[in-house]
Amino acid sequence: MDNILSLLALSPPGWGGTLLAGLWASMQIAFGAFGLGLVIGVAGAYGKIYGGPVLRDCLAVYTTTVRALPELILILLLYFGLTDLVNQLMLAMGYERVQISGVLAGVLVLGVVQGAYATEVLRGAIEAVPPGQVEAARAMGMSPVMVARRITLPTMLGLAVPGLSNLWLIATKDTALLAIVGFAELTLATRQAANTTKAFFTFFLAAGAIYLVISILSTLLFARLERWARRGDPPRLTGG
Amino acid sequence: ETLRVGMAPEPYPPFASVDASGNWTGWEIEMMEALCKAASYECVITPIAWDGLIPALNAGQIDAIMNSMSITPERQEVIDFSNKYYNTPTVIVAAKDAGITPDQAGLTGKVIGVQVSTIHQAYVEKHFASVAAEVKAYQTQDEANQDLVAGRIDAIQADSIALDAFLASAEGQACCATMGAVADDPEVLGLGVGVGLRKGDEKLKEAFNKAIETVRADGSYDAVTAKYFASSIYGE
Amino acid sequence: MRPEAIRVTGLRKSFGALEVLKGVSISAREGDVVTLIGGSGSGKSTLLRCVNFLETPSAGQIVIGGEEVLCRADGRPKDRRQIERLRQSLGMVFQQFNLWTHKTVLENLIEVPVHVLGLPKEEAVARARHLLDRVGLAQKEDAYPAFLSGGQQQRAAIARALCMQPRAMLFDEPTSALDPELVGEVLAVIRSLADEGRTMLLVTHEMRFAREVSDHVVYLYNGLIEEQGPPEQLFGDPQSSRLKQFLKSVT
Amino acid sequence: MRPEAIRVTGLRKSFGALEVLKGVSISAREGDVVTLIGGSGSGKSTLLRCVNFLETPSAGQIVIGGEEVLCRADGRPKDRRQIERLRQSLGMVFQQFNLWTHKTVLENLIEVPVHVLGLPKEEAVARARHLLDRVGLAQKEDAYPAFLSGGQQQRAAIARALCMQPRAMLFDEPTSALDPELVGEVLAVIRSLADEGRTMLLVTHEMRFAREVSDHVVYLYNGLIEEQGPPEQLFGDPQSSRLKQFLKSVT
Amino acid sequence: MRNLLQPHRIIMLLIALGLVGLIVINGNWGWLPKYMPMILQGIWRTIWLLVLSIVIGFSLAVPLGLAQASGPWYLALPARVFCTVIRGTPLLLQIWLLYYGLGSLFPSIPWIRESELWPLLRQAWPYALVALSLSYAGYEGEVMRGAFASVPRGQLEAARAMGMPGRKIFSRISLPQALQSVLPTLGGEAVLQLKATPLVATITVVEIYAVTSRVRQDTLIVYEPLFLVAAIYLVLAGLIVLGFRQLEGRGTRKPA
Ligand SMILES: Nc1ncnc2c1ncn2[C@@H]1O[C@H](COP(=O)(O)OP(=O)(O)OP(=O)(O)O)[C@@H](O)[C@H]1O
Ligand SMILES: Nc1ncnc2c1ncn2[C@@H]1O[C@H](COP(=O)(O)OP(=O)(O)OP(=O)(O)O)[C@@H](O)[C@H]1O
Ligand SMILES: [Mg+2]
Ligand SMILES: [Mg+2]
Repeated sequence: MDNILSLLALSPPGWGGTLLAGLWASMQIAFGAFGLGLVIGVAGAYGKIYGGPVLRDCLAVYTTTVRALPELILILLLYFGLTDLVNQLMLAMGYERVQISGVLAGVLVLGVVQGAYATEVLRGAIEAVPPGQVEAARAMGMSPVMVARRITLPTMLGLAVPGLSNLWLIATKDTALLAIVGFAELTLATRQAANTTKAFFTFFLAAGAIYLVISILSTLLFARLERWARRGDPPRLTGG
Repeated sequence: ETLRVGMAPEPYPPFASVDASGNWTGWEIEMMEALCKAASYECVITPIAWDGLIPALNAGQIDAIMNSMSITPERQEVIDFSNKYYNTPTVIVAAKDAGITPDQAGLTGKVIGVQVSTIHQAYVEKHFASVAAEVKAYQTQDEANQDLVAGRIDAIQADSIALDAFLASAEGQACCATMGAVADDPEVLGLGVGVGLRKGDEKLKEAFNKAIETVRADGSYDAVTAKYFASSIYGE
Repeated sequence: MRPEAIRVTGLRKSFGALEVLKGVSISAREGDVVTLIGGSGSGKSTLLRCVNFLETPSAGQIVIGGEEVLCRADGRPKDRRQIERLRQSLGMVFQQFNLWTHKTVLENLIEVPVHVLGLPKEEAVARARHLLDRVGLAQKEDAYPAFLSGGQQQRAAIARALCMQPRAMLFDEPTSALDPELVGEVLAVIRSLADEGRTMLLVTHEMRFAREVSDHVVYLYNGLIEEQGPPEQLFGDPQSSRLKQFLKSVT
Repeated sequence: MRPEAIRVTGLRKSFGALEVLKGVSISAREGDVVTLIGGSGSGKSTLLRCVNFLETPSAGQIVIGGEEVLCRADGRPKDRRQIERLRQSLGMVFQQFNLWTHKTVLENLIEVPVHVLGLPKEEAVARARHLLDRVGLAQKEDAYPAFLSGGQQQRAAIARALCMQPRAMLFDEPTSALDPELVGEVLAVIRSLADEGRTMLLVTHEMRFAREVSDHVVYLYNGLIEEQGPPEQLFGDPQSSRLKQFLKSVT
Repeated sequence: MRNLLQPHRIIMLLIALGLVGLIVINGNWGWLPKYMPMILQGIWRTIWLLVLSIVIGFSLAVPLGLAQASGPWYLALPARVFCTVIRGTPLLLQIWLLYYGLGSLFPSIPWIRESELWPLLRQAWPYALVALSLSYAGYEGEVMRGAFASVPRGQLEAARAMGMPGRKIFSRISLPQALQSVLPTLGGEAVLQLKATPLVATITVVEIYAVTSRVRQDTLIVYEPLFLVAAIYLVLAGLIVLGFRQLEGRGTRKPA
């Protein structure tokens, strides 16, 4: 027991600090990716609903391929493939190589992945907003942007929250994939600790516990958000 | 001039690993510092997974790889190498009483574990796969060691030095022992470990080759080695 | 003579191959209560929705408060801004109320005044409270719409439309989604609006009510005006056999 | 004298602190059509739902076809089997139809006869086809409920209840979820059931219809029977001022 | 599919075909024949892992969902905990814990190597299958909970009102309706499960993704194997989607 505690101590030679630093890094990436995904998702959802046929088809290609491919393949293709392509172009044109930081690339790539899922979640939610809600707003002279901001988005929130909550949890876990670009997030920190100390069980369980806490906390937060978003929903019907 | 050197963040003691405070330690780290000093470069470690090292080098995200990467003909098709800076024998480790010998006869019907995409995997696939029951590829050497202890595999093949620490541990001592070195096959096992460089980066290649000679000559190579190993690991 | 609040001339509207309105002209002077009646599918809702451009007319001219709605050649509005501005002067009340479910009654009322018209919040709240009081919902300002009865929701929706201080009100069957017991309270509110001289364009199936409040009644049949006139004349002495038939079937 | 089909004595039902039924007794002999009327929230649905134990009464006695429902001290039924058996003798028709959406009309009808009552499938199908024919849905036996109009769904639901050959039918506002135009077809089916002498317990807002088909009308007010009697008496000469008020408001 | 022949779609198709053609012609595909057997084996392994884990996982998910939606607390609570833990921790950790965690216990129980089970415990695929199945069960248990809870009350009440016993209501009304309502979700989740299978490479189960990484490592060709595996996953995902659409289509009970 003492042994385990000293392994998990916050300051070196304990690895607790490293794990927490990894956690912090994971959270930053997850926040970034989730946020970017939301932005892409809102734009994508509106594009899918109101866009022209070309835009809609492009978005369909985007969401289906991105959701069908394992994230690892996407990261490899986008991170290495794209930077390689860009650099070859730059070199061909006589410029220096550009440097894209692994973290930025990670956020971008995971954000693009999250965006594909968010597009679908938000599209479903937006389409479920009763048309009368939007019509009432239009009939009173609101501009389309204002209708989206003040009516559609708040109304669909209650429906979108469960899907978004899942996406957030995926984001926190997908950061593990950034190990490939050498980013020291929680999973990698766990493996380093476990491999160095050989205390595999201890560290895997510790990481599992950390993830579980994150996930339970987020679930609670999202549940609160949902309750707030659904504050105007009718009381659940009883009787038949 | 700064140089971005790619290292896999998965620990590979005693060559390279990250300690609890996040510092890189190990023979290869100190050797890198010595080489860079000799070549007057400012070297910065860029962690990239083993999988991504060569793509990253070619994509220009790093300038050199110093991660115990053996010089093999296949790798030489896509990247260049400096001369070797170490070379160690390849051994088979198995349960003490298994009665395994490091050749085809001894490994017939056995399950062999190796680290994925290493020269050892290539060697085992080439020489033993036809007779062995199965060849299992692990992401890290540690995981292969774990499974040897658990008894899921009968033997592992790896770098003798990389296995020293394992064999010295309580677990390792309890279960396993070296069964000897495998027969050499330079085509697979390569010509030792060199610094991986982008193709055509002759300037850097020259600089590293010179630096390796320098550190060998001025005694700093031996000084670093003495901190980690009982004998020289440069190879003959 | 009072100025014209709404004038519609030669309005046509098709959905695909189906021509729903085949050239309808109506006009309402300020203070007029004009009622549209007609069978199901005759185009009453479509006409009302064209007036504030929730549907884009296929042809025809619409003039609101003397200002003509500018249209492109294909009938689509030229200037989105103009449409938005004109809509702000028309208070629309829907059959399904369409109160915003995520806002309380008070928030529903002040939404447009504050966020679109730029009224200071206190002023909007004061105005909203006054209106809620008037429609008998003073107690309910903090309730969410889902917790109100249908009649209360419709009264809140009327208050919401009034809160923009519109030039005219448009009602599309404001009572037909209500239980029979709740119809009365909504009709009472509309009647009081008529009494105070508000311009209103009203679609309703409540013939007795239409007769009572209207200045002018229009009977639509199959996308055309079959007959129109003052209520006493239209209900008391209908000319068209279709109108006679219709009046018989609904009473 | 015909035997008693349903008897309810001193029924009370509370939801939490709210007492919805405050001691109601009614009885229907075989072949009787008993109609419950009353304002919204007066407890009509609750009473009906108690009869076949969709709600557990807080107190009171329920006797179906001479068999008393056995209850524990806390009012919960003693014998689940008995409840299931008694329910099979009561055909319930809901306001919202509640046809099973994953089954065709025919499958809906034969579900309980085949899988609960153990009737051979061919026999059940024959019986179901006969009933569908009778309610005018012979063409629709392979349609899924979602493809039917409200009136057709309600008629299918009636046929489904009949297909169990129940001792009595319970209707809870069977037409109030329907568009006015579809009400007639459902009422016609119910009327024909009344004509053939089926026992029925009926909640409805259609006063004219109630007057026409009922043997006995019960007016509930606030969880109590305010007035009851034959329809001519209740509608023609109401005694209670509340009933008078109620009848005025709904016609 | 129906309107594939609109002009812009033709252009998009041409662009896609052009890209594919470019990759096929310009790429270095010399390695393909040599690795073909491994690739086929990898695909096969991916497929059976996927199908078996979905079947096992789903048969666990139904009771898990039911317990949470309408079970007594002593069933609902453990089910809830199971789903939370599975959903709350990365699958990679679960696989590791199961494989290496159990493995680290083996040396201290010597008789296990003599037992009947040893040939199974010694392999890696049983752990992979168990881990994947439990994971699927965890996620789908949650989905099924929602599905059971959202079967309209009236549907159940109608069944009760007609005297159906509880078990019959479950098997003939709730379950079919819940299944019908989750089919679209399940399709999406099956694609997610497909994407989760590469993780078993960490415990030496060589499925298609591991095969292509192997190719990449062996040949040091970076992109062509990635393109190949991407194409394979796209096809597999497409098959899953089509398969589920077929299932959904069979039970069209709603007006289009
Ligand atoms: N968005 C639409 N697309 C296609 N057809 C439509 C649309 N809106 C209305 N219609 C059709 O136009 C016709 C007139 O509809 P409208 O709603 O104006 O009738 P109404 O007079 O209001 O009838 P009701 O009394 O039933 O409300 C109907 O046949 C209807 O089906
Ligand atoms: N499950 C329940 N939980 C709490 N209260 C309930 C429940 N079911 C009914 N009530 C309340 O019981 C009262 C009577 O309801 P009931 O549905 O019996 O009325 P009703 O006479 O059928 O009215 P309506 O004509 O509106 O259908 C109402 O105040 C209702 O809110
Ligand atoms: Mg209308
Ligand atoms: Mg009721």
